Amino acid sequence: PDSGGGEAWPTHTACRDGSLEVLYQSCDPLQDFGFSVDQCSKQLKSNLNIRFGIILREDIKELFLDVALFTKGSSILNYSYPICEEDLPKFTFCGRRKGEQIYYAGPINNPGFEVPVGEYQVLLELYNENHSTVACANATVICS
Amino acid sequence: PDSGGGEAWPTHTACRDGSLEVLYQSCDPLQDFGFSVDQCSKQLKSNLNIRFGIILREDIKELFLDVALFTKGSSILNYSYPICEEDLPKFTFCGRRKGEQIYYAGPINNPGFEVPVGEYQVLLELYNENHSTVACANATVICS
Amino acid sequence: ASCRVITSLDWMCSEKEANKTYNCENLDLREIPDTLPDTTEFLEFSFNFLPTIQNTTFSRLTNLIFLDLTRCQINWVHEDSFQSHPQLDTIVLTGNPLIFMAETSLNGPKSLKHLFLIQTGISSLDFIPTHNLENLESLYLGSNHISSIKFPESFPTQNLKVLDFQNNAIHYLSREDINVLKQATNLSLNFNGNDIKGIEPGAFHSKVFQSLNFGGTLNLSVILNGLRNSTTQSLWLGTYQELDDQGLTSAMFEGLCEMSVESINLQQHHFSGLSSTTFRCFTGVQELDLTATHLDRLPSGIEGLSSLKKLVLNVNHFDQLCQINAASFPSLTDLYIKGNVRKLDLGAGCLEKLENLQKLDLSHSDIEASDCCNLQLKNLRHLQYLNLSHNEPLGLQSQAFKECPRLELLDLAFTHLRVNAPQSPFQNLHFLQVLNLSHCLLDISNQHLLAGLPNLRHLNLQSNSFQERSIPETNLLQTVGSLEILILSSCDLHSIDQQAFHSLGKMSHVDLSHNSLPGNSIDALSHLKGIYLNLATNRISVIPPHLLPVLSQQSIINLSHNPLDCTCSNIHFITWYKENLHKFEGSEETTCANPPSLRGVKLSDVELSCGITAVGMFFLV
Amino acid sequence: ASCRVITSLDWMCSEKEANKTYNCENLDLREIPDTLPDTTEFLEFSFNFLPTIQNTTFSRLTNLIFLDLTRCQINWVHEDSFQSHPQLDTIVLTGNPLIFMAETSLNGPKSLKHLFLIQTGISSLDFIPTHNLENLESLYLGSNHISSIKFPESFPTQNLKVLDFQNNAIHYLSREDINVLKQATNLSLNFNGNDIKGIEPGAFHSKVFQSLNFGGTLNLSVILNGLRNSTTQSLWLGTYQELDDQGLTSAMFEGLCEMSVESINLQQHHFSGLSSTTFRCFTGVQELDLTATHLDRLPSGIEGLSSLKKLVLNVNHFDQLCQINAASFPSLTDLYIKGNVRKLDLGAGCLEKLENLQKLDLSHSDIEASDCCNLQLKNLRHLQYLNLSHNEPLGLQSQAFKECPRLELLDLAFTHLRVNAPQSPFQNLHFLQVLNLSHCLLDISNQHLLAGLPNLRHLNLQSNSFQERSIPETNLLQTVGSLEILILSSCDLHSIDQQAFHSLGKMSHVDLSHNSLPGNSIDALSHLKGIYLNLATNRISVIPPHLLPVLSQQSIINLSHNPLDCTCSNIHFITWYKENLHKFEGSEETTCANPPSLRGVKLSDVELSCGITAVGMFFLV
Ligand SMILES: [Cu+2]
Repeated sequence: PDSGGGEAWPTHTACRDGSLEVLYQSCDPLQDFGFSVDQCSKQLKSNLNIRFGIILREDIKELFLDVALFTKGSSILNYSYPICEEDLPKFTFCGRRKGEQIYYAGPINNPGFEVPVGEYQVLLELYNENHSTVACANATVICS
Repeated sequence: PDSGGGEAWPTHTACRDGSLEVLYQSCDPLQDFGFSVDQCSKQLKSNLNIRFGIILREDIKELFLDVALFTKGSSILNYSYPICEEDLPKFTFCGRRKGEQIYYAGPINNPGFEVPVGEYQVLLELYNENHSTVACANATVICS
Repeated sequence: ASCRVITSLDWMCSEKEANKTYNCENLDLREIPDTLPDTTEFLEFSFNFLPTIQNTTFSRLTNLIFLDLTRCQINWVHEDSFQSHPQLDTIVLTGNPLIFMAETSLNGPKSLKHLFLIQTGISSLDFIPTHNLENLESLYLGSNHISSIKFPESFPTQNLKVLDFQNNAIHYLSREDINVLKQATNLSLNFNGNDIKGIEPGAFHSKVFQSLNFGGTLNLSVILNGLRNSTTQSLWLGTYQELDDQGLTSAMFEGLCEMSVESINLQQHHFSGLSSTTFRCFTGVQELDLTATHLDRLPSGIEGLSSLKKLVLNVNHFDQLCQINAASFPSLTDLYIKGNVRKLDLGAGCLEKLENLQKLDLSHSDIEASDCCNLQLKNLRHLQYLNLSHNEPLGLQSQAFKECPRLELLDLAFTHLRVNAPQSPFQNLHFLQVLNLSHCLLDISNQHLLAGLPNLRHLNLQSNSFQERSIPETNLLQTVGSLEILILSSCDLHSIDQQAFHSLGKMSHVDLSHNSLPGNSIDALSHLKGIYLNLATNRISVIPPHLLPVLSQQSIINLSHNPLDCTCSNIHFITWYKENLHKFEGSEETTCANPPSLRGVKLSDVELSCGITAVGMFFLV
Repeated sequence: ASCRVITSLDWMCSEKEANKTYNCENLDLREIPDTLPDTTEFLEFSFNFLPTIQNTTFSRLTNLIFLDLTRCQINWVHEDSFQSHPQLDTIVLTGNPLIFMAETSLNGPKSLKHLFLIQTGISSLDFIPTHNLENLESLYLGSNHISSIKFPESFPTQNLKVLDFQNNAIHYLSREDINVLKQATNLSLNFNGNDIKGIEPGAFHSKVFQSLNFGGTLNLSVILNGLRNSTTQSLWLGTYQELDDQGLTSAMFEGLCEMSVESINLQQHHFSGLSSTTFRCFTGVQELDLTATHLDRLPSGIEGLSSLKKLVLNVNHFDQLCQINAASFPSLTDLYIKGNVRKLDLGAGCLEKLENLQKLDLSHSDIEASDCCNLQLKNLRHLQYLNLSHNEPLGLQSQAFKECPRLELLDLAFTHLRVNAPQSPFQNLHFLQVLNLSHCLLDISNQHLLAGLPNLRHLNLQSNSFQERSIPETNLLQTVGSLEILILSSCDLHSIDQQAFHSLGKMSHVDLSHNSLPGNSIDALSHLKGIYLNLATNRISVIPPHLLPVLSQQSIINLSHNPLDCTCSNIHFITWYKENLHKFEGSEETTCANPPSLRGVKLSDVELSCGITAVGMFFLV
């Protein structure tokens, strides 16, 4: 899709291992993005490293992540995390401008936890201070 | 012209001053290039600074410049100058590869000379060790 | 073969202000659409396709002031591209893979002020044509390949105010580099994300700046030694989560002893061996930001901070407020301890030495207290601003803020409050103007809750619930006749007594949105005039004709997302609405719910024709 | 709206080798054309448009070995893009604005060897997916934004031979950075154009390399100190014209004393205070390149170069050959003084201490001498290669090269020669195999010119002219019966005596192009067999039938650009030509000049029909 024709973006693999598989698809009509996680296991390690590449369609002086976790259509968890704030730009990419291409490779400071067996849907949204979408993804987590 | 449609490239101004004006037009069917000279006067200074921007369509392990100077259709001067040679890569851009965009801003180590009044046509060709064209320009020098 | 698309098919630029401001982003346009008026002044044209910019590209739009060409795949900006744009003030070229800009490519504008060349592949400053930049005030060059900030001699720097080099490859600053900027006064210079490894001694000697940003530099001693004998209003030296951090030592700050700096930010660094002498060279500093510097205490008897005015200690690891050893900065007026990572115990009198404190932010810090807040806030006689929002439950004493008699703003949002005494915990805050009690789970039925607040202007009670889902005639608002702004959104209200607001005569802004109020609740506002009234998302279906005058006398009204009735039983209101459209906010979402045939139709588009007996109805879109 | 062009209209890929090698450059293609065979192995697909690469993009071409996708505007390389390409060996992605490469994007090839990621916007090495790179031998990362060469732990470096980081933003090399590469043996590491400002002490300790390139670094002491205790075959430390150069001092080379280096290049630097101790630390060096280092002399008694084998002094400013003080490098076997900027006076016996000299290049150095060359080349008993081409006029004595009895190659091209004696100046060069006398303006009529050259195999006489524009029966070639290759192009020849080459029985390559020879000149070659014969650009119109056997017995013939006659008078030749097309080179340019109706038609396309009386002729294209 060149600029939001009807076509959907391809489904990507964020990581795949023996027990865990994470797939995602961009739900931003304007663009796809790239994402991967350095390891994938039921016993999710803390401080994972990720790779993330995208074109910014908005300034990100402030940037927030909303995560909504579902299983079989019912919501389990909603979570909002500030990534860049005016008084605490956590990462080097905070403050980049609309039109810039950014690539982040590094730790995300997550806590470690065990993923219970099951299939989950995750809706991820990155948006800025004006609530404009920076990225949007439908992810599927399959843990066996 | 996206890839050599019939259209010609626009005519550009390399420099323009009281007494001297240099115009050029790319004669490479595949692409235009950007060029300017920091000053323009009848009494041409030595060691001019130029700016030059282009996409390389060929590797330039070796790079040569051919200059042919005409006035009223008759040839006055032909001149060939090695810019990059295997055993003497003069500039930092020597050795760049096909597909790279290069931008050079700096001195060209020319001798100073006086440009006699008149209108001149100059054919410039940059080519590599295989005689593949890297850039080609028809220039007009008007000295009043 | 080139690829042309007939643009008129694609064109859907949106108008922001008629004849002036247009947004054509993301439309895959290959030229300026004919439908754009000649008079356009502000044009957002990002994410289209314009490989070559030349003098014909925008020639029709001679009034352009602001032009955003972000990521239009521009390779070339040819001669005189803006020759017919004398008013042009801002050009944004961010994200374009520029190959060449002609010497005269920026000629034309009389006073070009702002130029954005972020991520355009620039490797040296002489890429930027120097003609016609005499009036340039800001130059954004972030995310390029620039390794030297040496401007060409011909570059006019005298009016520069903002010079942004963030995220380039600048590793060394020479004396000559900085000297070129000496004509610029009040310059803000941004080297964030460059990891500068060397500064020539004396490079910044007697230079004055508005702000300097060296964020993300790994070795701060290089910076602070390099800045000796310079002056700057603000100095940003923070780092970032994903970078390795060496740890700040006292020695690194040596250079500061010979600098004049008003405000310093060290966010996200670690301190190695923080001691009472670490800040020895900070004597002139007025503001210090230590956000997220992994502190669990500040040593006692710190030298160098005795004249500090503002201290930011957000997102640190204190257990107890006394661990900041407040006595080291007795001149403090502003203290921020927001988002403390551990549960923060307020202790007793930990801030009592801060006699001049005016602003205190303790929000989001997991604070819990059963008997608040006089012991905790002891001696803060000059405190004007107190933020305790987003904490754990607090029990408030009567006159809980007696120690802070000059409070003007008190924010308790999202902190669950228990009021331990029958009297008002806010009693006698004579200067209090703003009180935020949203999401406090308060017992609103206590009529004395707000007693003794003679100057309260702004009261936020969002998401507190009233007994019986109603505001009775006698209620806690009667004591605050000075109120101008009242927020009662999401309070689960089903009704309001007609007399509920009778003592509130000064109101200018009433927010009753997100409740379940019916149309006749409007009656409670009949004594008010010229207010902003938000009734969005309620249960209003019919507004009886006798209440129309109440609405008529207000200035702006929001009725969006109500289940409005579009039958003849509501004809008076609908007719009046359409005559008074200018009064309404959110009219796009002000739609019919009934009859089913009109569900979702904008009220402004409904055409009713009602006789004494309803004879029919229809609508026009 | 996306923009699609039907590619079949555009498609004009050119075939280089049937079913195997195709070039589809610059065609604005948006996919692999259907016309490309499934068996394609080498595909040049540069300068097209493929924003997204995914597993379907190339899936049909399962035999791919080499894939060049330079500047195809690729943003994405998705999962498993090359899964059906087990043979793929080389992927070129130069000049694509990559946003992301999926973790498995390079999976598929069994042994991916060469990966080009030049100018793809990469800012850190973890952009490159590490899967399936176990066999990677070369990784080209030039012109990116890389500031640290730290590879991710999972990156397989063991087979790397070439790691090219030129023109990035690398300013510091840490011990850890270099350690990651310790598995790679024989590595060539290129940091050209990075201006490295620091190397952690010990970073290169006991590391071994094939070559190291730090070209364009301003401060060489940083490099040479950083390289202590390392070993490298070649070390390239040159600089470039447009860079400011600090000037090399003896102190800068300290680090070399503790390194093992075979070959060093310092091109285009300046020396500050060049003295006899400057090269003190060069004792182990075998090859030293000082091209264009602005030298006008080398000090006498230089220490450290006594075992130097090869010295390059091209493009310097010597006035006189003795100024190089050759005695300092007595072991020299190769000496290059090419393109000297000033007029170089050869002096007398300046090189007499170089007893082992085998190769001497003095070309393009404005050398002039009236009485050459025994005094000048005194004592060069082992010289095998001598290049004096492109100089000013030389007067040659008889036995002019007696001092160099072992010469095997003598190049005098473009140097005007005056032969002062009646005897041959080349007399008694028993080992001479190659003699280049092109453009020498020689007096070719001297029959003894080439006497005493029993082993001459290759003689180039291009652009010398013969008296009366003809090679007579008795001529200078009679004394060189050992000749195998003879170049007589552009000698303005109008005829050749039938017996002119009779003493040349060993010839395998005769170039007579660019003369004015008629068809019957071929007679002079009747005693030769199986040769390569170039007769391009002569005046051959008709080849008489009795000479066809002479052509028949040769292996390759070039008759292009001759004014060939395509009337019935030449029918025998034309018929024979078409039967023997495989023998001919340049058949595209082998065309008719006559009759006018056939001018420019390829000879191979002509169809003649001639009776005893010509009845007509026609051709088919
Ligand atoms: Cu020189």
